[in-house]
This record gives sequence, structure tokens and C-alpha cells, in this order.
Amino acid sequence: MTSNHQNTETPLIDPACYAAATAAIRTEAVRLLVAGEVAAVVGYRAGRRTGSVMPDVATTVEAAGQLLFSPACQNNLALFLSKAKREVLPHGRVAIVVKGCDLRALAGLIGESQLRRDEVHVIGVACPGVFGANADLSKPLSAEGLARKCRACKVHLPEGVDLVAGTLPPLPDLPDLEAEEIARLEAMTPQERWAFWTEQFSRCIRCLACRQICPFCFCTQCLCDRNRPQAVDTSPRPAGNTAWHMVRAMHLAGRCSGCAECERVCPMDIPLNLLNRKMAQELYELYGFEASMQPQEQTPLTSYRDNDDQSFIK
Amino acid sequence: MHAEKQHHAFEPKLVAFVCTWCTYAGADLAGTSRMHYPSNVRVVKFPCTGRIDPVFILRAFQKGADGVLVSGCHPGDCHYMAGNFHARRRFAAFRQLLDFVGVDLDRLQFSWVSAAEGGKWVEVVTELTERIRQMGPMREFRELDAEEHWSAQLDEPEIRAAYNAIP
Amino acid sequence: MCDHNKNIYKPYLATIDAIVDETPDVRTLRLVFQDEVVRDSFAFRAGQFAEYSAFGFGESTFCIASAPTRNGYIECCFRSVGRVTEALRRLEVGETVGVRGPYGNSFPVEQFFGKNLVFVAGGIALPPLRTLIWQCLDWRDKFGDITIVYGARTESDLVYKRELAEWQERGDVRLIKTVDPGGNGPTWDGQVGFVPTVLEHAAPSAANTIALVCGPPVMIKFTLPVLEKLGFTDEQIYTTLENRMKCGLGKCGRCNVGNVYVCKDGPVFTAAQVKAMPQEF
Amino acid sequence: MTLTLDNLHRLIDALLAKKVRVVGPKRTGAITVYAPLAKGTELDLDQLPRRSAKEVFFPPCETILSFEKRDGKTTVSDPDLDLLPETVLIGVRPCDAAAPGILDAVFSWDYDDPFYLERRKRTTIIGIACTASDDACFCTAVGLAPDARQGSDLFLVPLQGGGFAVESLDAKGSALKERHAALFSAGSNAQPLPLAVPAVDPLDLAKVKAWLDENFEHPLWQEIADRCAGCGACAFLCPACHCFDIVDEGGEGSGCRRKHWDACGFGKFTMHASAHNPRDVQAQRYRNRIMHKFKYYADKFGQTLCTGCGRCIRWCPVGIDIKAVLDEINGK
Repeated sequence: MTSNHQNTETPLIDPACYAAATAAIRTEAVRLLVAGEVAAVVGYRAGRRTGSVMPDVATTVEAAGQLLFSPACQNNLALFLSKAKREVLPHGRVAIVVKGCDLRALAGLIGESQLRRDEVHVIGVACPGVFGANADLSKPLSAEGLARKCRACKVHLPEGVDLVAGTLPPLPDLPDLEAEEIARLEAMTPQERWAFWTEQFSRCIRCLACRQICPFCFCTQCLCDRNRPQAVDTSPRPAGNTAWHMVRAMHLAGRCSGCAECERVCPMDIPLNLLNRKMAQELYELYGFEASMQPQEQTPLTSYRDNDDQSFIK
Repeated sequence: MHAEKQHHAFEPKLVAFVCTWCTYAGADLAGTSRMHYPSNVRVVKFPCTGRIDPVFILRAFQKGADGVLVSGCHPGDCHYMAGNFHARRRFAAFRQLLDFVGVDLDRLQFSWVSAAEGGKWVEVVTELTERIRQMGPMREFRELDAEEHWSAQLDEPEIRAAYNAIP
Repeated sequence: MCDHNKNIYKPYLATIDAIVDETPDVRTLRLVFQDEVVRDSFAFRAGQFAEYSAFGFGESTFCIASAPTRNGYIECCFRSVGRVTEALRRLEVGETVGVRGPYGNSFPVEQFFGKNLVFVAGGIALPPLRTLIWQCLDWRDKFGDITIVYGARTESDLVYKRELAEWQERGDVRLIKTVDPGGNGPTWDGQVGFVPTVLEHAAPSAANTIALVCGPPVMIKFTLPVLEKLGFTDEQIYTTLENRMKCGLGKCGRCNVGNVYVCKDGPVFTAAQVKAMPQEF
Repeated sequence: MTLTLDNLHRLIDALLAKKVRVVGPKRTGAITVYAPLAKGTELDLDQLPRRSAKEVFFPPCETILSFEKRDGKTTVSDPDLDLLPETVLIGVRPCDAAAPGILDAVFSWDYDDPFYLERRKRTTIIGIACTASDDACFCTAVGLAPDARQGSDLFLVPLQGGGFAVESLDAKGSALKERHAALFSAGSNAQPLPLAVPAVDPLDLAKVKAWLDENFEHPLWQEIADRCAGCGACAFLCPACHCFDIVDEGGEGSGCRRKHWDACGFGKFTMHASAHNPRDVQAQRYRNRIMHKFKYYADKFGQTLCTGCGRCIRWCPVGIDIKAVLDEINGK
């Protein structure tokens, strides 16, 4: 980690940017609720602890006036529009606050016919970056605290939304640690990679936070919860853990929006987004597919071409 | 199978996931034509390669397979029009994942074997068997299955004896 | 503190001695413990349950459906709906299952001495009462009138058909069997109608009587008001609850209804106790 | 008595030489977890481990029996509990050290769980006063303190200028100290380091329980559950959550029966095979979590299933703050 990159006196990103986004979100949220255009605004509000935030479903003008955007706004709120959490929203049109990466998830859900674009009012945030896992939310955002995904972010500015809240400041140019880590793993022998991943997976306690927080894990019956047959062992042992994370990576291949929420919420600090990002890279190379802020009709694993590569098939 | 069957120090266990229309029929043809191929392979048939979930392959390795073969109809011959086209993409992606996690891809073979290709079935199975024989047993998944979290481990009896011996 | 060598999760081994298919998907297994000492010493009270293993698939919770007065074997009765019950169903006579138990509380049968009993059961819920019914029939002279109201959706859904016939033959039991409207075949000799309605028509007296009710939630819901109308107090009504359990020992934390552990404080409760519980079952 | 940091490391090495398993906070990658130490210097006292110390007594997954079917005969064997390792659990802060004492009740009422109790018997706990807290900590609000001795056999108080004051609290602690007497020295004049007293609003647990007694049905549950994603992170990191599942793994021919952590937040936790689910929605499940900790366990065993370690607050993926929930209940 490049911990000395930035000292704490000059923040990595001007806090005024977040304040401006906050003001714009509040104005829009209040306007939408007053005008009756939406039944609720899904956004972020402050938690009890210094700097902490939590998702909020604001249905009143008071609540809307307390929505905010800060580097602690890590959650991908598209989760609330997936089947898993949608029941908590009031009936009717809703507005949602999304960062660029979250918008890709929203677009993915629309692409998978989970919701229609006209059912949501999308408030995009010009997002300079958010905290990663293990960061101290009470401190200003530093290069060390910045989420790894944000270093490689290409969607700071959401497109195709109903409103963009805030403007982008000049962004720091930081090395893409995730890409470096993937390259490091690729350069290893298979035995070394196996040792790396099995050590990581051995820490897994199967709290399933990775699944529950993922907007794309909306199956009403997860394969891994089925027991006739038991495809993946449920006990938190290395064997079942490895199978679980591989199955998950496979089920997200070509769908994952890269929000890296699975990695952030993992209490055991397993670098899950490396798997997702690696799969995304491969699917781009093989089929030219990338997660997008615009809904796409097909994902690479639900479509095909007659002339797809089959050099690996005898 | 036959008198001239060689004895090897290691007989690999192979699992073949095949589609019922092409490869299964091809394997059947090999059998009815009295062609010889290694008996190391256990065949599991599916309606279509499109039904073969990567989790089956993981499960096979976890349950002790040393190698896995997935085989179905040639592109364009799928009885369900596009099952094998989807499978082709899915397995292309799955191979990348396996590789990234550190599984040796030589243990996994994909092939197109039609109902008429009894000979190709024999060739594919023989080649894979020989290759896996050279590679030796698939240790990784089996070791993983034996691994326990430290808190669930018991002392080795020798350690216990040593502990008890110390005053 | 405890006998540390006793693995409380380790079941006794039992051999399937007989299999009876009660309905197309409900089966009775008669089990004989393999260990002679266990066979002789295993004792339970009517209402208690056990954890039954199909090795390789897991454990499932059912009441012990045979009577405590019949020694040498126990019986369980289950519908195959899940992983374990389907695996139990695949087992044949002579094969081995695991049994842990008996667990939970039981019907306070001594308190019923000298009283009239009304059993009300629906569908697959007869087994938890059948254990007590046979115990009472084995000790027939200790009780007053015994009435059994039992119903199921259709004729084929009735369990223990041969025993229903036996009870019907006996002069010392009043059996009223019923099937839901439309569930009766051409040779049906019982009543047609839902259990609560049939019970209301049968109108057993509440005087010096205990009612024992077991059935699906919807049946219970409509039966309790009928009993009330007939003059039963909540203390005169007993029922058994079921919930998903894993340990059966008050530890795994899933069978609780509010602060009541069905596995330890139950499964037998009076209607008064059930009414005091939060609506969480 | 006092102990220098070097001698604490030497104590660990001496125990290891005697084939004792020494478990303590250990840095692995970016996080610290409880793990068996290979040498004294691996001990990391700077961070509260990500997972609680309960796993020493109640592993995430353990084999409770194995079975084999051969020639039509089934045999079942259980693990030899005599082979459970003798353990010294070291560097445990009061919020973790107090938990096993709370869990003893449930693992020994009526039926004694030998896996848990035998591990308890074989483990000596060396607690340490807490000198670093954050704003998720709330031990003082649930009746503990940064220097609470509950659960510790031996207790260390960090001193200014390094080293620890040592206090033995029971026979287990004294025995350990006496066996390694050479490493300890007589008391010093050094002052203890200031304790990390969390700056939190106090809670009246009796008042919280009284509210819970009356409010099984309340809009608060739905309000919290609107946010809850239904994972098990809170329960699995918690020092006091102890729900588990029992599963058979392996094959039909041979395999193991395992007991592993489970969480009441999972949708399938209470689901019957028939698909009926008594706690069908997240609000019911979250309610059960709070009720179990602050009412049911108190009803059954007179204790609270919470030590205020703050892990569930720090690691909730959606920012649910149990202290804020309790504050709200306390204020009603």
C-alpha cells in the first residue's frame, strides 16, 4: 500500500465536492417528494458514529433533507431495487442515489428485466471516490483509505441519469493496486495461486455477507441453499468455502458491475473483487463485453456467436 | 478389460459429463463396435451440455475425480439448437476462473464427439487417461476436504502423549 | 460438571423392523434399537420427540408415535418432504437409522386419570396423539369416556387406517372420522366435513374432560373457538407444537417461540400457554 | 507481580515448548484474528481481533461424529475428546473474555455439550485490560468495563513504560503463573496505562428488557429490517451468538456429521421442510436477534448475550448500529 502518498493535512479530495453533492441530492429529493413524483428516495444518511452512514429509504421531506453524500457512502443502493430488498420500498415510483459503479448495477438489473428504467428516478452522483474496507470513516479520505476499486474507476461521472449531483474535482492519479495484484497472481504458478486462494478462502466463515449485499444475488433460492442435492457444502470449511466462492464468481461472470461491495463487506477481508475483476477482464477479452451504465440486452454468458473461440475444445 | 491390459501404479478416476444425444451415443457406438478404451472413465449423461453446470465439475473434483471430461454435440448439431453454444462460452469462462484459482487445466478436457464418432470418443478418453496418469492423483481438492479450521483440530496422539509426559 | 465422554449428539443405532405406508407420502417406520441394553432401558413418555438420522443426509425431528406402554420398539411417522425424510423413505427393512432422544416434555397423563378425553387431530398430526391414545387404551380403566375426532383432506390422507378400524370396532372408544368435502370415495363410512364443524356436531361435554388437539395451524385456529363454545377452558386443552429443530437439546437456537424453547419447554403445551406466546409459529 | 513484554513472549514460547496450544491475536494480512501462535513475538496486542474468541470453545465448524456403512452395517464413531488440545488463550480483552462465562449457561443447562465444556475446561484465559477503544465499543453500557476481570484466569494490566501488572484470579491462573514463576518479577511502581473507557451513553438493561417484554410487535423492528441485508456477519463476529446448524457431509457410504455456526438472520434458519417459516421476514428475524440477546437469555439464564465489543456495529454491511437501537429502546 502506498501509505505515504498523501499526508493528512491536505485531503486527497476536496471535501467541498461531497458537500455540493449532498446539497444537490437533498434539493432533488425534497422536490421529488413534495411534487409527489416519487414515493421514496433511497439514499444515505448519517449513522451514530462519527463519519458513519447507512442506507435510508426516505419517504418524508424531513428524511430527504438529511440525505447526504460522503466518502463513507460505500453501499451500492441498487440492492434495494433487486428482488432481495425491494419489498421494503413503498409502492410507486422511487428515486435512488447512485454512484457510477452502482449505476452499472442498476443498468444490469434493468438488462435482466428486474425493473424498468421508467420505474426509477435516478440521481447520479459525481463521485470522486469512497472509502474501502478497513478504512477509518472518522478520518478524511486518504489514498490509503480509498477503495481499491476507485483507483481504477472509469465511471466517476454517471451517464444517462435524471440528475447528476455535484461536479467532479480534479482526481488524484494513483496506481491501480487491484490490477497490480491480478498481474502478480497471474505471474504465479498454478500451485502458488492455489495456495494463495485456499489460504484466503480458509478464513471464510460463510456469513454470506458477500451474497446478501450483492444486487445480482437476487435468486429466491440460492443454489448454495439447496440441499437436494447439496451442490456446495454449507459448513465453513476450506472445501465448501472454495466451492462457494468459485460458484459465486461464476454466477456473477458477465453480470458483475464491479461495485466491489462483496469485498468491502467481507468481515474476513477476502479480496473477492479480484475474482470478479479477473472474470470481467477475461470476458472482455473473449467477447468484448463490459459492464455499462446503459442497460444491455444480453450478457456474454446468455448469448453466443457461431464463431466463438473453441480452441480449448477437442 | 482385456488380457493384454497393462497394470499401472496409478489408475486415475475420470468423470465424463456428456450429452445424451451425441457423445453418449458416440460412446455407445464405441462399445457396440467393440473398440477398446480405458475403463477409468465414469460417464454421467445429461440432456445437453447446456445443462452441465460448472458446479458439477467442482463437485467431481471434490469427490475424488482426478480428471473431468465434458463432451457434447458439435456446434450446429445441438438438439436444442444452441445449448452447446452457451456451454462453449460458459466453459471458456470457467476455465479462466479455474486457472486463476490455481487448478491445472490439463485435468479438464472439453470435446465435441458426435453419435458417429465412436473412434473419437476412444481417442479423447484414452488421451485424457494417459495424460492424467502422467500427472498423478488430483491432490488439491482432496487435501482441501481433509483440512479443518484450527479451532476444530484435535491433538495428534503423539503430541498428547508428549504433553502428558511433561511434569 | 458433566460426564464429558458423553457425546449428546451421538444417536443410538436402530434397525428398521417394519415399514407401513400410511398414505402415498406418509410412512411409518418401526425401529428396534441395536444395542440390547438400550432396547431394554429406552423409556419415554407420550408426547416426547426424537431426532432421527438418515446417515449421510442429516437428522429430522418427529414425535415418538408408538405408545410408551409398548416396549421393545419405537415408531415414527413422517411425510417425505425434505432431504432427510426422503432419505429415510429410501431405506428398507433391515437398514440402520440413528435415534436421539427422547426429548422434550410430555402429556401429564397422570393428571388425566379419571377424566374423559377428547382427541382432535387432523391429517399427519395424528401420530403425536396416537402415542397417548394407545397408552390410554392400554390403561383403559383409568379414564372416563374417550372420543377421537380425526379428519384428513381425503380418505387416502388418513393415517393409521387399520387402527382407525380397530378403534371403531372397540366398544369403549367413540371414533368420529371425517374427510373434507370432496375427499370422500364411494365406500366412505365416516363423516364429511371439516374437523371443527364435525367436533361441534359431536359436542362432547366439557365437564371433567381434557381435549387434546393436534393438527395444521388452520385446523387449530378454528377448533379452539369450538372447544370454547363447548365449555372447555384453556387449561383443559392440550396441544403439541412443532418447529424446525437441529439439536433438540435447547442449544441451537431455532425452535424458540418468543422465550419458549419448543424442544425443552414443549412440545406439549396447554392452550393457555400457547395463547400467552407471541405469534411466531 | 509484573511481566515485561519480552517475558510475555517468552512465556508463550515456554508454553509452546510444553506442547500447549497458545492462541492469541495474530496479524494475518490486513486484519488481526485469534490464531494459534507459532512463537511469542507473533502476538499482536494492538488490534481487537476481527473475530471474537468464542471460536476457541465453539469452532465455526467441528465434527461431532463420523459414520461408515459397510457390508450392510452402519458404524458410528465420535471424536476422542481426550485429544482436545490444552490451550492458553492470551491477550483477550474483557469483552471477549467475559463471553464464555455467559455461554456456559446454555451449553450446560440440562444437557451438557461436551465439545464446548471440555474445551472450556482445558483452556486458561489470560485477559488484558483494554487501552484502545473506538466509537463502536460500548462495554460499559452492558455492565462490563475495559478492566473487567470476568472470565479471565490471569489478568494483565498494561503499564506506562511497557510491561504488565499481573493478577491471578483463580486456581488455573495461579497454576500457570507458578509454573513459569521465573518470568514474573515483583510489583513495580509504574502506573497503569489509561483505560479505554468508551464514551457512550449508558444503558439501563432492565429498562430495555422491560420494553422488550411488552413490544414483541412494534414498528421499530420493521424500521431496522428495512436496512438489514440478512447476512450473518453480526452473529458470526459476535462473542456471544451461539446458534448452530448440524449437517451431514461426505457421502452416503461414509461421512461426518458436523456442527457449524448459523445465524438467526438467515431466511432459512427457521424454515420447515414444508416451506412454512415462523420467521418469514427480516423484521421477525432481526427482532429475534435483539430479543434473544436482551430478553430471552435473561429470562432463561439471567444474563445478557452481549459484551459490547462493537464488532456487529463495525462490520454490519448496511451500517445497522445495535447501540443506536438499544439507545432508542432505552429512551422509550
